[in-house]
Amino acid sequence: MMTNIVQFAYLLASILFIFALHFMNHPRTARKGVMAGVLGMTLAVLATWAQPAVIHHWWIVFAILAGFAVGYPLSRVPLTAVPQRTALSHAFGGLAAGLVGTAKFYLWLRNEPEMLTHFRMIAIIAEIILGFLTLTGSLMAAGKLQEVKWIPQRPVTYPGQNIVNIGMLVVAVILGAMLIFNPTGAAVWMFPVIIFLSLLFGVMLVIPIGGADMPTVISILNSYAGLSAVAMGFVLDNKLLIVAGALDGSSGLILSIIMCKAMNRSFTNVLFGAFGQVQQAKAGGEQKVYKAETIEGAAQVMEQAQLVVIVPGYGMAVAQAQHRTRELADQLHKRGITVKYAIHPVAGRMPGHMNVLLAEADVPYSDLVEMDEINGDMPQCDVALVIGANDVVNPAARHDKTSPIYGMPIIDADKARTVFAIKRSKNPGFAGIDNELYFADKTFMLFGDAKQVVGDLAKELSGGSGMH
Amino acid sequence: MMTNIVQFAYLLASILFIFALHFMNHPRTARKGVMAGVLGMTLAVLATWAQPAVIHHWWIVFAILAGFAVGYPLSRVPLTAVPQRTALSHAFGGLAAGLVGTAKFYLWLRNEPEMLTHFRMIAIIAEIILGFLTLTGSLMAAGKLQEVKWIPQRPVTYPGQNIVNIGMLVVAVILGAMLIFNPTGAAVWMFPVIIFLSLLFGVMLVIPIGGADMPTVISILNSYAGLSAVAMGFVLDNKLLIVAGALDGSSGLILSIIMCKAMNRSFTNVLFGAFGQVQQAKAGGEQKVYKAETIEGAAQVMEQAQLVVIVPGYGMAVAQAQHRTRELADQLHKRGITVKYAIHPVAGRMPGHMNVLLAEADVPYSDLVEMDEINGDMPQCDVALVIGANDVVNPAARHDKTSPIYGMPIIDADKARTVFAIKRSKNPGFAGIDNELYFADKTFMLFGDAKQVVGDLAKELSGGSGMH
Amino acid sequence: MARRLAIGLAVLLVCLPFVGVVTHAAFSQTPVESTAGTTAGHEATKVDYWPLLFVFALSTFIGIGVVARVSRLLHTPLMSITNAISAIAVVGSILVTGSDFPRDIRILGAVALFASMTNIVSGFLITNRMLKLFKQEPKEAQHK
Amino acid sequence: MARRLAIGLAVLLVCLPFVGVVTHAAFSQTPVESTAGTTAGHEATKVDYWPLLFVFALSTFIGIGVVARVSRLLHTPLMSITNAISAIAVVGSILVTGSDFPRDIRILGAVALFASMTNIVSGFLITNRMLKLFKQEPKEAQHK
Ligand SMILES: NC(=O)c1ccc[n+]([C@@H]2O[C@H](COP(=O)([O-])OP(=O)(O)OC[C@H]3O[C@@H](n4cnc5c(N)ncnc54)[C@H](OP(=O)(O)O)[C@@H]3O)[C@@H](O)[C@H]2O)c1
Ligand SMILES: NC(=O)c1ccc[n+]([C@@H]2O[C@H](COP(=O)([O-])OP(=O)(O)OC[C@H]3O[C@@H](n4cnc5c(N)ncnc54)[C@H](OP(=O)(O)O)[C@@H]3O)[C@@H](O)[C@H]2O)c1
Repeated sequence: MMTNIVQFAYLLASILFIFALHFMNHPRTARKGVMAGVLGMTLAVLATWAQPAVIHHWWIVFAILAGFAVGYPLSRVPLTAVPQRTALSHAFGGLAAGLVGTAKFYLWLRNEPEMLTHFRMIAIIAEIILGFLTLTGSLMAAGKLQEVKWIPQRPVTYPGQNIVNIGMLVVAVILGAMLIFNPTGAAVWMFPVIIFLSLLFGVMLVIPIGGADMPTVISILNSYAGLSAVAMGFVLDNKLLIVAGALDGSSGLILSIIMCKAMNRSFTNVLFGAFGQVQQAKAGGEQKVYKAETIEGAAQVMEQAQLVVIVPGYGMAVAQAQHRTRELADQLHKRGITVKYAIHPVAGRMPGHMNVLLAEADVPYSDLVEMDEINGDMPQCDVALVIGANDVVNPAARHDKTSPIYGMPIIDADKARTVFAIKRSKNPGFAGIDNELYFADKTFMLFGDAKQVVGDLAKELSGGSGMH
Repeated sequence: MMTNIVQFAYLLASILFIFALHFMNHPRTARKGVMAGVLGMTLAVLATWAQPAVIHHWWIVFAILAGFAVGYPLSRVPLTAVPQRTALSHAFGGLAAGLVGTAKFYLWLRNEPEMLTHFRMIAIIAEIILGFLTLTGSLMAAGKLQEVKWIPQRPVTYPGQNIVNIGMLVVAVILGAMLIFNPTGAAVWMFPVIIFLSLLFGVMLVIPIGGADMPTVISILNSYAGLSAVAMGFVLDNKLLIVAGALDGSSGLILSIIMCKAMNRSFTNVLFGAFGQVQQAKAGGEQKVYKAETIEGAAQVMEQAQLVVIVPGYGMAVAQAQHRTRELADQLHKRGITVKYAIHPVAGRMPGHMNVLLAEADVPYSDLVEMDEINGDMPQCDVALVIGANDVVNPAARHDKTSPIYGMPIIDADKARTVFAIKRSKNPGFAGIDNELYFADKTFMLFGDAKQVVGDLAKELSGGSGMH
Repeated sequence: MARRLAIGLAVLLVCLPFVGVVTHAAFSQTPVESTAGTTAGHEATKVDYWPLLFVFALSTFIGIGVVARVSRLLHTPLMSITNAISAIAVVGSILVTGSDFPRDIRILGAVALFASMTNIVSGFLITNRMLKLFKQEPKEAQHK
Repeated sequence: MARRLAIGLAVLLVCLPFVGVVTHAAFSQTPVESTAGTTAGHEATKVDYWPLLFVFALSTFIGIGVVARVSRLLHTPLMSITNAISAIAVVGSILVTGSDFPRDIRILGAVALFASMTNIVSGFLITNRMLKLFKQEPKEAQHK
């Protein structure tokens, strides 16, 4: 009876989770998706809790309250910190999976070793390896995104690195394999070793990867977290865990594929490419000259325009300039100028990053145009205003075979009649390469912090009456 | 060991079936789909056959050979007979499911009655009811589509029909319910009764439905056949059966929904609407006059056209006029006239009917335009050539609230500058209603068999040099 | 709306078995024990039907998702290929026909096997035959 | 291509457990007997893992199908909602924390439960918060 009700609840929960993701296919229905997810999760928790086997209710209550206590603040972080938060919660996910796996293993080892069948052992090993490497890997990723002092942004590499890393994983897996075939024997000491190796591997895997590749890493870790949930499902013979885990796993996989496509790079290159080291060769190209422009000058040109395309990038996120950008657009609208936002799939530091920021600034999502669509209109575009974007508008991607970003689809800002580019310095973007767009005849630089510069532009257009 | 290999094969087969349907999303990949399907089916058969429990190999060999012997000819039927063939094979499918269910029931009843758990009984009852009603229902459908003498095309209705039909099903289900709770008791006699009722219900369900509604009925029966396979899966605890059955079930469901939408009718109306009875009221509308036109005249008008849209319908299928139609189009092409084919989702007698026929006549599928697309161009269309289509071009659907097809989206042939309509007589289409399009000023009738008329047109255009 | 009611009833009745399975499942007093049951050969008395219900639910979702994206051009071939696929009943038929069961049972099985085999053969062959017909002119082929 | 090789290896190694499950499954000598196993409470020694593998395969298909159709606009919220959903590990955690197990085991469970709960709460809340931001101007609203 009980079993059946529980199973029934789990079935419903699985279906609700599927709908949760399904509803995300349009902003209009997306919030229904959250409802479905919450409902499913509540069902799952209650059904599990209701099982007769569960008797220590206080423990559960306290753990849950603690979860709320930490979870709520984590949900209030500024939107610019969303990437870090996501990484952090993958770490939590990995931790949970790893711990449950460990607990189950020792529990069975002590009380009912006959439970440790080959199948369950395989599942447990998978669960802990994936779980713990996700834990440390995600923590590193979060650190790099948060730009914590003692975690280097730029890739840290040393000769034979890949060999060492792979080596570690190999050892872990071999030990695991040995454990599988006699879990209860003398080899039990291997279990903690495997855990340790997985933790270490997580760190080592992420260290050599540049800060701006973190989004890809995060989604890969996302699918690992999913897979570890699946493994837990195998361990506990629980179908709901398998369904939810698989959904999570595939979503992480697909997002990372989308990103790699948008950067025209392979998983290999992301994971082992040590991408984003400062290119020494290029650093010496200082003969090229930037043409700076004044706020007034830029404002005048814009007033004359009919179509202005704003190309936001990571810089807008860093500077939190999205609201000022919206104000600027309003000023232009007032003058009957059409303003569109060109959104590159990997602009910023996570997929959809720009969309969320601009949505926060009340830009209607119908004005957010995807790269492929907008590129068609760029030739008709009078002014392209590049706000803290760099790699995603670097024409080198189109023709310079030697460039590390060669082949990455870009927004054709260089096709516009005039280009204004806002950045603070002459430093390169995350790819660590110069951007010839900035040296083009039609391009004029507006040096300074994006928020400041955009604000001034808006003010200038509103005839000095804009707030700041 | 064996079990595991078998299960593994079943898993692969399930995945292959999913891909089989997935590949159907584009003509380019579709044939891969067939390959996947065949592969999956072969795997399933071999894996099952390989099981130690299977010992009477000759029986299997003979049955399979017999299957080939009948199946092969069935796959060579002319494409116009495809609807019947589909219906027929649903009948086979239902039969198989029903028989296996019956066999399992009696087997367990005799040898291991403890196997007849509530769960399995529910599944068995579902399997036989669905299986056997699919059998007779599909046979009736096939008969109506084949226009067999002694099966009335037009709906056969009598007062209280629906009540009687539903009644029968209710009784069957009630008996089933009773059996479920003591399968082995005195009530065993009910089992054959349930079979009988299901068979009867199948017939009764289809009798009151008009010939041209058969496609919808077929797809509904299609999903029943799928569901009965699912039920069999529950009985045999076989996941592959469940997956394949579910795929089949959902496909049938979706197709019938698409059709009902395209006819703007509800399942209710299709199943119980006794649609397509000759409307006495309208029959008296003889004052309206048809304007007939000669082949020569029509040919001349067409020569002047720039855009000719051909609207094929059931008539083209009946007359097998697709090849002549293609010839006609070729003649027009020669003169630099653009020819498009306007395909209504429910033109003909099954979904996609026209596409297959025209593809058979080597019309590239890029010329087959869906209703919604083509309607935009109709105003620019000089000549709309309606070949044996009627309801799907009946403007009444747009404005005449009283018309049985009111609200059904149609191809706006009446928006073209000139309309030529080919049909044999003044008889109505399947909906049994007059078509005001034929009486419009811009419309000229070309009476005669479609094949004949179209052929003559082609010949006329080719300057009498066309083959026939 | 007498009709609506009628159809409603009909649909409900057809789904009933499945509703039945679930509700029964959810409220049966009998604790569920399960079984390998994976070969029809040796089945224990009880089967843990929950995995089966999961599989059913999930594959229905897949089916709907996949079929909804099938090209309109190919709805006729779609019908015939699902036709062939639903002949998967062949699995059950083989087990009934081939196992060491009383003759009369096996005859039922043989007929079922014959019927399903017919569907498999004709279903796949005719689908393939129809699909062969769909061509695309070279020029179109480029800008695809 | 030393790198290709490296990654190939890495991927393989990560998938290995799953490969392992299947191959082991396919070739283990032990006849499979199964179990209710549906409550972690009383599990029999052996579990019939095939249903689980089916469920895994099917839901992966669903996942890929569904996620591939998520609007590009919403990729950030997507990440955070899958985040919350993957916190389903909460189920396992509750069972470990709440059951009558030795204290040390249950402490592990409690930590896991805390971690998953954090994800659930923050994941759903922040997703909702982000989605609230996406607005559509009335004029656009019409021709949608
Ligand atoms: N979004 C994703 O999912 C994702 C995933 C993986 C990788 N990536 C990578 O991330 C990069 C994103 O490209 P992107 O063009 O958006 O960013 P970017 O290439 O990293 O360039 C950011 C630019 O913004 C400027 N900037 C930084 N802070 C600023 C501030 N406060 N005010 C004004 N300007 C500021 C920087 O120049 P200054 O320092 O001179 O100001 C820099 O040129 C791509 O290379 C992409 O491959 C993204
Ligand atoms: N396709 C589907 O999946 C599907 C499903 C359910 C229902 N239906 C229904 O089927 C109907 C299909 O519409 P439709 O316009 O294609 O067909 P229709 O409305 O049935 O009309 C067919 C027309 O073709 C003419 N015709 C018949 N044989 C002919 C021949 N040998 N030569 C020339 N003309 C011939 C008939 O007139 P004469 O007798 O005077 O020649 C008739 O007017 C729709 O009402 C639709 O709702 C279709």
